[in-house]
Amino acid sequence: RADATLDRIASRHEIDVGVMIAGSPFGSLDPQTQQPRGINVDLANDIGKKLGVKVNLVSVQPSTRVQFLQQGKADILIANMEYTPQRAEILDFVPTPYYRVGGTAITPNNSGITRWEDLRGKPVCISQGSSYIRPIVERYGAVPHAFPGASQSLLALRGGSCVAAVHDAAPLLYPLQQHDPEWRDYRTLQPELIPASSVIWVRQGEKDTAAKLNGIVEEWHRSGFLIASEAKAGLPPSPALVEWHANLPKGP
Amino acid sequence: MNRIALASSSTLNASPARDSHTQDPLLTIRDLHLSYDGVPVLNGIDLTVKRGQAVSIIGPSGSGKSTILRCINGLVSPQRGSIDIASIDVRAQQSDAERIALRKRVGFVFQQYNLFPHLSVLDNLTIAPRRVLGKSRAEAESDAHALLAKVRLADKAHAHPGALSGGQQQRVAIARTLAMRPELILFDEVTSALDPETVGEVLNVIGELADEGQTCVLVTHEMRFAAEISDEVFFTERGVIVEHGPAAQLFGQPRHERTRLFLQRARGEDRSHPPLRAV
Amino acid sequence: MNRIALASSSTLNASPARDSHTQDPLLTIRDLHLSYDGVPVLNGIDLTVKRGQAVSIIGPSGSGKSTILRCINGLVSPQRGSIDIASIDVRAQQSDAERIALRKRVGFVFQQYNLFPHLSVLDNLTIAPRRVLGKSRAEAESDAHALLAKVRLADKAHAHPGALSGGQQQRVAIARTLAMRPELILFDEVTSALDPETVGEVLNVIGELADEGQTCVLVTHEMRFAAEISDEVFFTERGVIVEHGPAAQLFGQPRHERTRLFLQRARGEDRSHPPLRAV
Amino acid sequence: MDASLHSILAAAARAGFDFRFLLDAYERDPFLHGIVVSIEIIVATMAGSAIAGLALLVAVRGRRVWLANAARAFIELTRSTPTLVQLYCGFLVVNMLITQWLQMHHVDNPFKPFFWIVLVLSLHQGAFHAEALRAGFDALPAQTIEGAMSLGLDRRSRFWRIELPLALRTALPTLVNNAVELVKASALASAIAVGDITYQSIMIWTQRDNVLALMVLILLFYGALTWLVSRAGRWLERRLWVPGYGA
Amino acid sequence: MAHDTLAPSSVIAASRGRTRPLSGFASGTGAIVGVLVFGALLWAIAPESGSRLDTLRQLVEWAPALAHGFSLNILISLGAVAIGTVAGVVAGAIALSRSLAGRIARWSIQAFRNAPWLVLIYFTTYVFPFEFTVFGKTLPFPDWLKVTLALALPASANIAEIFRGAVASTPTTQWEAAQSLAFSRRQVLVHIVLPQCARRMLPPWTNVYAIITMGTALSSLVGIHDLIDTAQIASSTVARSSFTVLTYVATLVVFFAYCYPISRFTRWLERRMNVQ
Ligand SMILES: Nc1ncnc2c1ncn2[C@@H]1O[C@H](COP(=O)(O)OP(=O)(O)OP(=O)(O)O)[C@@H](O)[C@H]1O
Ligand SMILES: Nc1ncnc2c1ncn2[C@@H]1O[C@H](COP(=O)(O)OP(=O)(O)OP(=O)(O)O)[C@@H](O)[C@H]1O
Ligand SMILES: [Mg+2]
Ligand SMILES: [Mg+2]
Repeated sequence: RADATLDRIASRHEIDVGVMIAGSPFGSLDPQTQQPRGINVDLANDIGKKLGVKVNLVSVQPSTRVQFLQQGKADILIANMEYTPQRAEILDFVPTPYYRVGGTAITPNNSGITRWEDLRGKPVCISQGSSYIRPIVERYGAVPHAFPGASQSLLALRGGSCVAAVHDAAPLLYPLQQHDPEWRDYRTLQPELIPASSVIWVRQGEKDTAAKLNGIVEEWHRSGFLIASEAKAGLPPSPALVEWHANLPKGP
Repeated sequence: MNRIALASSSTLNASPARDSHTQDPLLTIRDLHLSYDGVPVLNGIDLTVKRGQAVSIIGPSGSGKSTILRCINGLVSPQRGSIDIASIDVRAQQSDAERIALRKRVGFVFQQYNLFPHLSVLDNLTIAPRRVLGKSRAEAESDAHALLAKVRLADKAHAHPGALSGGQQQRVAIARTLAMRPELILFDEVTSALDPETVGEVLNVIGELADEGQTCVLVTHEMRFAAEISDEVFFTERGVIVEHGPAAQLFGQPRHERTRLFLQRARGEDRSHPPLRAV
Repeated sequence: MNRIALASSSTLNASPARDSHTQDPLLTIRDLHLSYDGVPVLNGIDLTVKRGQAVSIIGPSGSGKSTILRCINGLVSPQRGSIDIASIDVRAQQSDAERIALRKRVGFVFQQYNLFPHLSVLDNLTIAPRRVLGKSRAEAESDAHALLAKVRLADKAHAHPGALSGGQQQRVAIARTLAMRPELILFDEVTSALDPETVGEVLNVIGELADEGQTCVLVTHEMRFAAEISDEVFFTERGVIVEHGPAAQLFGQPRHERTRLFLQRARGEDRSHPPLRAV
Repeated sequence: MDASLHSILAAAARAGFDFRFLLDAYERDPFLHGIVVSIEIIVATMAGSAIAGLALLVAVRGRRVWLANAARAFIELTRSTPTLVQLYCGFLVVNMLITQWLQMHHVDNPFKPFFWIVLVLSLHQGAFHAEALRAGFDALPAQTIEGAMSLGLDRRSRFWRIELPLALRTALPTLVNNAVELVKASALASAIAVGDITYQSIMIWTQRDNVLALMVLILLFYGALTWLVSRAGRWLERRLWVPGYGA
Repeated sequence: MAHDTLAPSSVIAASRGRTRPLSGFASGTGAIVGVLVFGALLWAIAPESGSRLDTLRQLVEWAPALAHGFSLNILISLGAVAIGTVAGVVAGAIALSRSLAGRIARWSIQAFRNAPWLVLIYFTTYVFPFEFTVFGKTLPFPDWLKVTLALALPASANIAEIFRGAVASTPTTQWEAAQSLAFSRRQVLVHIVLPQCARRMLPPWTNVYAIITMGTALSSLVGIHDLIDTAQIASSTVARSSFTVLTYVATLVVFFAYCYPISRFTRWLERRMNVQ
């Protein structure tokens, strides 16, 4: 017995995977071929391979991804979407996470901001629909300025519209701060904000799909596929992946 | 150019019955009342035109002359009274189809020509015969060429209206109306948009038509022309016919003070300046 | 209405020196040439107007009459020849300030009235005196009221031009020009946009001005009026003055064949139709 | 009272229109503030675009050729590129460069996103206003201008007393239309995180997924504003109407 | 009602006489030079962490992706205007009638004219299904098509207005003249009014096209990989300020290079129509 999503995948021999293509190592475009590339895309393709079906990539935005999944435009989401209890109320997910991210704030060295608490009352650049909006507002009293995407948000930070920008730490801000000479004079805040596990999301009630995918994700951890993908995308090795490779994660 | 001479050289409709006043009326208007948004414009018009007659309506600006013509053609609907054209009650013709049937019998020539600017002269003349009367292109075109010759514009068939002078455009408009072979033609101040030197061209054409026995109703400011061409002249003021009668009588011995005054004014400087001839 | 009677009742500028031809010329045009985009329009115009004279220019449409007036006022720049107004060389006035100085002395009344539609009649009359001559509002307004009375429109001071009839608008335009107290007024076919019944109103006003000794140049199609009012008449054709002379001579015994033909045509139906008087 | 409101909102939510955010001050207050911000943007831009339009017009019709050419080129550029791109170029690019330049002199950048949205929209709509006015000027009857010239009025008086009032009347329908466009374009503010009504709505619907409900509110809001603007335009048309001019 | 829709010659003379004869070529060149100089200036003062040559090379590398993005803009704009024209003329014709349908048409034309495009785009993206089934066949309803429809709505409303305006600006005397020749209402519309309207509608129509093309920039906000979205992805991927400046300026130039000739062409059409 399979649930609706699996039936659908099986009957069409296709799976529609929502991926976020925003120009990060997780999702970007190949300038030569104009095809999507990045970790999200690698994972989606591997799922297709393992299920033996064709993969259709559906490009999603933070502001559209939940709609698209619920509508059925995407069967699953591999879109930098961390587990939160609120999301778990409206969607189902694959219990084994494939990545672990927390937010961090990137801020100029001379901004005088060294702790999250320093953001109180200060403008902070962020993406529309980001899960970090609520914590920075409710915990730290920051004033969010939400842009359509991370690229506008970071440009706005450099334009002085905010004192800091809050985005995913490991996949986005750490590499920027470490490797990019333009961001040399910026620092990031610790500890990470609501570190949470990135999971693959499915529509509510699609337990069988989740179970099936769970096997694939576990296999990714065992085989070291995720660590390889991360390295291929040029990301620094994340401790969580190494740990999970040693013993499978317990779930978010 | 002498109009009479031209007219006699015409061959269509020989021996018109212009002065046989015994014929049946083609157009009868009785007690016509009309107001625009409550403003009365026509206040009881009575007017009869017999087949073959040429009738003029004169009167001051705003007295309702154009409105009478527009009622006859069904372009506006009067509130009271009757209009009969060849025993058809115009006011009863309410449907589109009935009005179209009526308009096939009644032509209208406007002060501003109103040619279709996007069509050549020839197409202006043939579009209605082809679309409305269902004539073939060949038939409509040979007809049109004959009419263009008649109004002395044979060489302008392929010009666009915008390329013609006012007088030429007005003659095309007359030919366009004639192409429908209407029983009755209404002319509304067809020369008042023309410059003085070209008025003659157009008046000559209309004069010829009248001589050939075409029934027509003319609204005009050209008193001399009206006097010469008309079997009967109606003088309107404030939506009523103040006076009517044969041209000679109305222009020669107007009965009403108001008519006298209007004719005097229309002659204009004749009274206050010495006549030009005498200079 | 008798123009002469009205004129004699006027009080401004008594005893005009209209027929003293010994006075110095106010306007002298010599060998004026002008072409628009290479198309020659004026081909050597010579014309003199003495102070206090009323001069008419007649001629067929397109012969350059309006263009002459526009040159005099500096609205267009001729390519050759000279124009002198009271010994000022018009063509040398190239700067804005110089042209404005010139235009204070020369008024222009247009065929299409050219009133300012967004200003009341009173403001139309006062705007130039206030902005150009620097008069106070009170002074300009009292002046304007006097002029409106003169053109018999005292009650229309607060109307907008669009609400007036053509004849009334034209009289406002004349008053507007008079408000600048110009030495010379140019009238360009001021009655040809008017309907026949209102032409008289405007001609009466101009006649009065001429009788009062206002120097004016008139372009007109009203031959009778030109004949009566003018000290001298110029006939233009294709940008040259074909003939000129006192009104009686030019209208009575035109010397040139072309003038004769034009006058004949202008009289129009007089020839092909029996004269109206005889009806 | 409160209970009935709750039950109405719950019913609406079941029908697919989830307005429950109105009960949560954390979301309701920013939304209401967004309405205020939208109106602020619109009012500021209307004033700004009027000034920009007039300035461009004067430059285009002025006697300095290089200025006229520059103004023309600016108008062409603004009219032929998307407002969103202009906004990004202004706010993301120019603003960033200004900030970096100011930082070298240890000065804070005083220009906020609100300033940029008002500036970009003002210049954009100003270019359209200038075009509308220019068309109005071109449609002025030559005779009216000659009438003014023949009375000896100088350039300045002609411009301010005769030509502008008349051109304004001709251009008014287009200007009002531009103002309606401006109201609509103000929604772009959300793209640079100015907290207008669209921005606040996006913030809410990315959390609550009640897009339909918010769309209805947004459409009502803009509908009401554009209706107001066109009413005001019609009132102005009536006020400026003079007999014999225009329909 | 103004009957003289064809500008009287005096008006043309006026514009000829008083506005400086700035040839289209001159101002166009001015605008192009302006864009390039402005762009070069921005780029010159933009901080550069690598070599500028390298930045240029990156742009060249991304050029095919950007071009692909822009082809989406063009596709969407063409689709929107094609749909909008058909729908607009139909709606405009219905709106002319006094019936209830006419009132509804007029009402919806106003509604779509007054709705912000951004909102319409979000609306169609979220509310329309991603696929639909006709006769048992499932057809996808891709995002770009939704955006096309979203832009077709205001396009059709604008074109309906243009159509209504063109019909209204056909002198009533043309209707009367045709009616007096015994034409039916439909015949007047088809043979007399429409041919005159089509000519009059052409310039504003090309204008709508240019405006819609610029409106396609908004599709980036719902994740269509159009020119602007691609530019954003490129600038995040390359992550260099000077490259960001360069891509945004390039975006500006591309739109300008496409829309400006259209607006010149519109101007030219307008002049031609006026002269005749
Ligand atoms: N469509 C209309 N709506 C309202 N009033 C109108 C309309 N058409 C004409 N009128 C008014 O009806 C009156 C008579 O107009 P009509 O055109 O019949 O006069 P006319 O005798 O032909 O005058 P003219 O010699 O100036 O053409 C005028 O006062 C006019 O203002
Ligand atoms: N601005 C212009 N550009 C080009 N040609 C012009 C211009 N103004 C007038 N013309 C031409 O100059 C010639 C003379 O025109 P003008 O207006 O002086 O004639 P007119 O004698 O006043 O005629 P009318 O009696 O018709 O007013 C005409 O052929 C006209 O077409
Ligand atoms: Mg009439
Ligand atoms: Mg003239």
